Amino acid sequence: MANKTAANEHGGFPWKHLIGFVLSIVLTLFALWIALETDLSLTWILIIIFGFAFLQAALQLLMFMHVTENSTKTKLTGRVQVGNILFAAFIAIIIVAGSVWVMTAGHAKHDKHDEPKTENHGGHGGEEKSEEHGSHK
Amino acid sequence: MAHVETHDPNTPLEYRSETGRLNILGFWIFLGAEIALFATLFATYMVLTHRIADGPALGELFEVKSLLIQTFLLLTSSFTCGLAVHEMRRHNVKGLMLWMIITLGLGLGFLYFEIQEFLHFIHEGANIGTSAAWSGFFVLVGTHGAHVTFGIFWVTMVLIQVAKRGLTPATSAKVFITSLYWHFLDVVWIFIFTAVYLMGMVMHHG
Amino acid sequence: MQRLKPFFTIGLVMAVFMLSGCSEMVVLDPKGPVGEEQKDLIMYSIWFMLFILLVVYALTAFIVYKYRDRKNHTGYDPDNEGSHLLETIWWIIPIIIVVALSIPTVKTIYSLEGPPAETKDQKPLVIHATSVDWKWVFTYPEQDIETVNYLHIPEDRPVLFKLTSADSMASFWIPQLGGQKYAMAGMETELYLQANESGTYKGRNANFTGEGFTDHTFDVMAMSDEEFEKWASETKADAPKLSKEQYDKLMLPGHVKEMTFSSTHLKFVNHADQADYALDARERLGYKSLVPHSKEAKERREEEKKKKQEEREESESHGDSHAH
Amino acid sequence: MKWDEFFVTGDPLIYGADVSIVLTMVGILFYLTKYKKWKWLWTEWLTTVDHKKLGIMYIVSAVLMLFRGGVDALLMRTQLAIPEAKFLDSQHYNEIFTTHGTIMIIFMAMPFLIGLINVVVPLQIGARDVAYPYLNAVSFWTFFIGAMLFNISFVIGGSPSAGWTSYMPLASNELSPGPGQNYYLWGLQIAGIGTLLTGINFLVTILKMRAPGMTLFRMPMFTWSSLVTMVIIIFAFPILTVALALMSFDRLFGSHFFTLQGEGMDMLWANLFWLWGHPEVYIVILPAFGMFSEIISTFSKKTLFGYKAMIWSMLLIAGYSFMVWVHHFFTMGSGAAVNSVFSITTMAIGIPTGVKIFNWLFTMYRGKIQFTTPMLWSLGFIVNFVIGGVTGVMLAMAAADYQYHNTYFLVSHFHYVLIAGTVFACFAGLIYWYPKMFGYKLNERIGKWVFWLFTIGFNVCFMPQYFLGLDGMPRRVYTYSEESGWGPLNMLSTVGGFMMGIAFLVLVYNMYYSFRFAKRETTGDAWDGRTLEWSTPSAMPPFYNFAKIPEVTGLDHFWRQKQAGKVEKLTAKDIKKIHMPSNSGVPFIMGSFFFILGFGFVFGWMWMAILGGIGVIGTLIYRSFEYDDGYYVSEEEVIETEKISK
Repeated sequence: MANKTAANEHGGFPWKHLIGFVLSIVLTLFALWIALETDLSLTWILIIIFGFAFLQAALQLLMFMHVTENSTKTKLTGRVQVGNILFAAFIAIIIVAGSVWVMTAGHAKHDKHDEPKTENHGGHGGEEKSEEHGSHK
Repeated sequence: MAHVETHDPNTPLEYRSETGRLNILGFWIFLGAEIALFATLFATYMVLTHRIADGPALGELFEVKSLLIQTFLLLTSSFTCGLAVHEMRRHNVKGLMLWMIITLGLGLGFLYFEIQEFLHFIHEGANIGTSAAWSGFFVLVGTHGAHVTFGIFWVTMVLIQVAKRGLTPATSAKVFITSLYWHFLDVVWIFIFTAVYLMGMVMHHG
Repeated sequence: MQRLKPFFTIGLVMAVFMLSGCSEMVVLDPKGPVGEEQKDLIMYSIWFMLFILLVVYALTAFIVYKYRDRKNHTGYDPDNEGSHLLETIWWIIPIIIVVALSIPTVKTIYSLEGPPAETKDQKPLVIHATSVDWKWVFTYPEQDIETVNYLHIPEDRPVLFKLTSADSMASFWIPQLGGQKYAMAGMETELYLQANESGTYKGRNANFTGEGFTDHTFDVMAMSDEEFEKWASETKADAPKLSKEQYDKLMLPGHVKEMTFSSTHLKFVNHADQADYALDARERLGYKSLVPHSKEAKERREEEKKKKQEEREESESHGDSHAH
Repeated sequence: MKWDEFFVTGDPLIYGADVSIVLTMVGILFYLTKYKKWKWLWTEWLTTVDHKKLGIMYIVSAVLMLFRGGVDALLMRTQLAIPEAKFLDSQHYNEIFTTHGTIMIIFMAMPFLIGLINVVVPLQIGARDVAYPYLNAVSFWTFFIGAMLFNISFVIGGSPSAGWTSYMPLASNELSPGPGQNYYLWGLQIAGIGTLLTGINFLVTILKMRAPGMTLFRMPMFTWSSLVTMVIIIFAFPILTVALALMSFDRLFGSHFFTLQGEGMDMLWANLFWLWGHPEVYIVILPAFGMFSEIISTFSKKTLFGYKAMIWSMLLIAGYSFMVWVHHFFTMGSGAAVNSVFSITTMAIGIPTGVKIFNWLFTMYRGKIQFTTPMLWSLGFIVNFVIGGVTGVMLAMAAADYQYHNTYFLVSHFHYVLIAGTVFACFAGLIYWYPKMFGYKLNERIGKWVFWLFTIGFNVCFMPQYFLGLDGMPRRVYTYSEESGWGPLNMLSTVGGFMMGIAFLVLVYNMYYSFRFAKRETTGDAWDGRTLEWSTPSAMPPFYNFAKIPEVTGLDHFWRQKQAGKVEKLTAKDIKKIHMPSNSGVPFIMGSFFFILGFGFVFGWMWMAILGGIGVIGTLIYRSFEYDDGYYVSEEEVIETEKISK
């Protein structure tokens, strides 16, 4: 099992690279088409384009970077490399999704930036009584 | 520090020295840290993306043409970089050099168009100090661009070493590590492509 | 064991301290339903925690005493390396405790988001509390009045505080009425509090905001509904209007005395919409922020100190100025 | 920039510090010159890549920082001892608590632990060095330079005063102008690079450099805890790097991430800071757990109870550590759903931690407990840390936290965790491995005095603070009024603080005393230990650690060998030549360039920053072109060192 992927790379035509390359171009264009040319709902567009992004990232890792490649007799190294990337992806999702959730949830109804800026709290009382009062003192 | 040399002819050169093996594994771990780094930048960008103050909206200024040019340049450079390593594993120094130089060229091209785009945005009144959203954009995309710049210098340094010393376990490990770095930049770009540009345009038009 | 004795003695002394001190500590002496609810949760958790401490300490004392290295030592078993039964037990017990603590916690969290249950059907009094370095501006939009550094609230009626800040992140806290919440520029957070007893309570900013943080405090006076209405209408009639110039001056970092106005700042600005208002105001007034160790900054600090001293002397000679 | 803004003036305390710094420098220079120690300093220490020496340098720096941070603490306690005290003014107090917090976490706790990890882990796994010895030196020098950059702030330019959490917009240009906050940003940034590199270095070391036979589940618990810590470092520190960089951009280049203008979001700083900050807490506590596991097992003469449960609980804690950060700002108004989720995840961390406590207790069960000083510290840890743990659960209950937040209740809680956990572990580990580092034990009798003085002082200092918190005393106030009624408990707390200060001095005296009078160890096994670091024949391992790499057959291999009476004797035919990495002065030089870079940024002198940056890149390029494969230690030299007769 050791060095298997590495050994296969030695001769011949780089099929893996070519397939990876073609797929990545197809995925890119397809994501662009989904995003700009279709009438899907925003949620679906986001799900699909991010799905493609993760797929493409996986392609790069497997086809170009040989993430599973073992260098020693034990399989530990390959596992460490894959585990490391998976854990990193997990942390990345926590950081991004967590931050967005925490920074918007609950705040959403209070965050003035997301509201139209026409009036401020006119409903509560008589502060719209005009500016003149301000200049009295 | 154990110093075990492996002489199995099936083992690629870069894995033959203990130092090479350790460095490659260490670099993979470093890429894990880089993922956390970019994730933080993405989180920042995503949180701030609507906070445009008096400046233009992000999606308003994005252009498909410039985006596609940059994306294809970088995607292709990742492919050619893979071919370079493929050639290295066939002990073809010339092929390695050729494909790597093409990679560098594509990388420079990417940088050229990215800088053009930045200048365009600045011309349109969007710079790092325009609003929180643009700060997030410039620092996220700029950090990626800085990585590409660093990568170009780094690959050049390593190629000089290959030219001077030929392919040895030491130099080939360096080439392999720079290739990992280069592919990784492409991975990051995929997410910038999706989360910044596509999302920005969808949000703006849709 | 002998060696550990002083240790346990100290623990005991501390525990006595704690039990005797309970009734006097402000957080455990709430004057309204919100603080009451939090106190109940705190006491519930304290009993749990004391029980855990007791178990761990008893077990520690027993094991350390029994298996100390001595002559005639018995029961030594160097290869005793685990027990599935025991380990399962102490995985499960903490889980049960966490569940037992989570349920009331989550319930209280949700309940604190709204007005207290007992006065749910009353219309809450809305007060905007705005923090500016280092003072509090309170706005009563319905009464159309504004106070600085003190609050009047009716008792037995929920008060909805809308919190925001003109500059640094502050935390609005009246310990005897309930827990705190942050007040942040460009943002509006909401906090329900209620007083069930009339009296004067201490309120303050609990989140560090720089040099004047320590004195970033205010007084809360809870009174009957009639008294409150009377105060509000008198204030509306007698107090001066708040001008923009005067409000801008409030934006300068520093302390001010208590103030009262018969109009509100909401007609110039709501800091929840306009986070940079205070900075602009400072610029308009030519205020410069100084490097803390520069000569100018030291001079400014000296002046502040002198001013504060003078004010203190003045208030001492005029008696207490709590005559609102 | 005017001179009165460059040199901090006008305060007798600062003048005193100026004088003592100059005198110390002159004294050191004089000593080095007079005794011709310059070459020794350069070849033995400044250029070393030996993990043991780097570890010792980490620990020495950490003890110095403990002194600095401790003085800060005592200044604060003095000011707070009585109501309305005039000892420090507000600005000065703010600077002191900011530097106290930052130094204790970043420049004391972490380097102390990393120092011990440096010394011990390669020995515990039977390795001759770490995976990247050169990088290890870079790590040390970037940490050291970061620490020095941060520390000079109080005499040049003024210290940061926005708290160690540096919440925006308080820490922005408008509200905290001047170099102070920049020192915070760049000191941490530069030291952070070193920490990240350490993380990668030791992760690879532990995964790839273990002696044959030492599978993952045969690793000593301290090594395991280091492994888990490194994983947390690798994923947490980049977050800090970014957060600091963004704030630097806000301050230097006018971006609007966390500012009041441009719709920046101050909450986001808190969010990013704690996304790093919470894992950071576990970075400084997990190695402590590992040390206590080793020490309790050694002095109970018993295998660790529930070895696998210990490991799984650590892995669980590592995973959880990234999922609880919001409990640092429950009061930010993120809504009931967010607060509930993070309340529960936070409390859930208590589960694996509780499991560990019981496992330690049952390691002593049926043991033969010896009350050595390291063991006393470990017992003290269990008793005191539990208090910090249960109050932590109380703080995790968001609805109640609204009342504890920003008060002395919180202050007391995290000191119970960080002192009873981390600091106790640092002392325990230092004493335990002292003979490995210096060849003799610290005096046990004085050591016990230190323990009792410190532990009692610690409780006297911090227990009252729980009650102060419940009585509404907020943290970070520089004084309080007479009528608040906080006077007596504060006075008590101050007394406790000074007891801890005295205990520290006695500890330092103990180092001196033991250096002069302690009996030198003749074997490598000072405490009848269980793990490989005790198996070296000489008290202090030679620079190559093991003449022959041991082969491991199980957990506590060395202990089992001793029990079976089968400790292998080294013979001349076991000896082969040993490959070792060469020393290098480049890391030190790189560190110096980092200093120039950081100093330039602190004062906004771009030419200087660019100069430093070019220097750093120059050293990187130099290193890239340098093909140094190290050197071989000849068999003769090894035989000579090991004193084996042929």
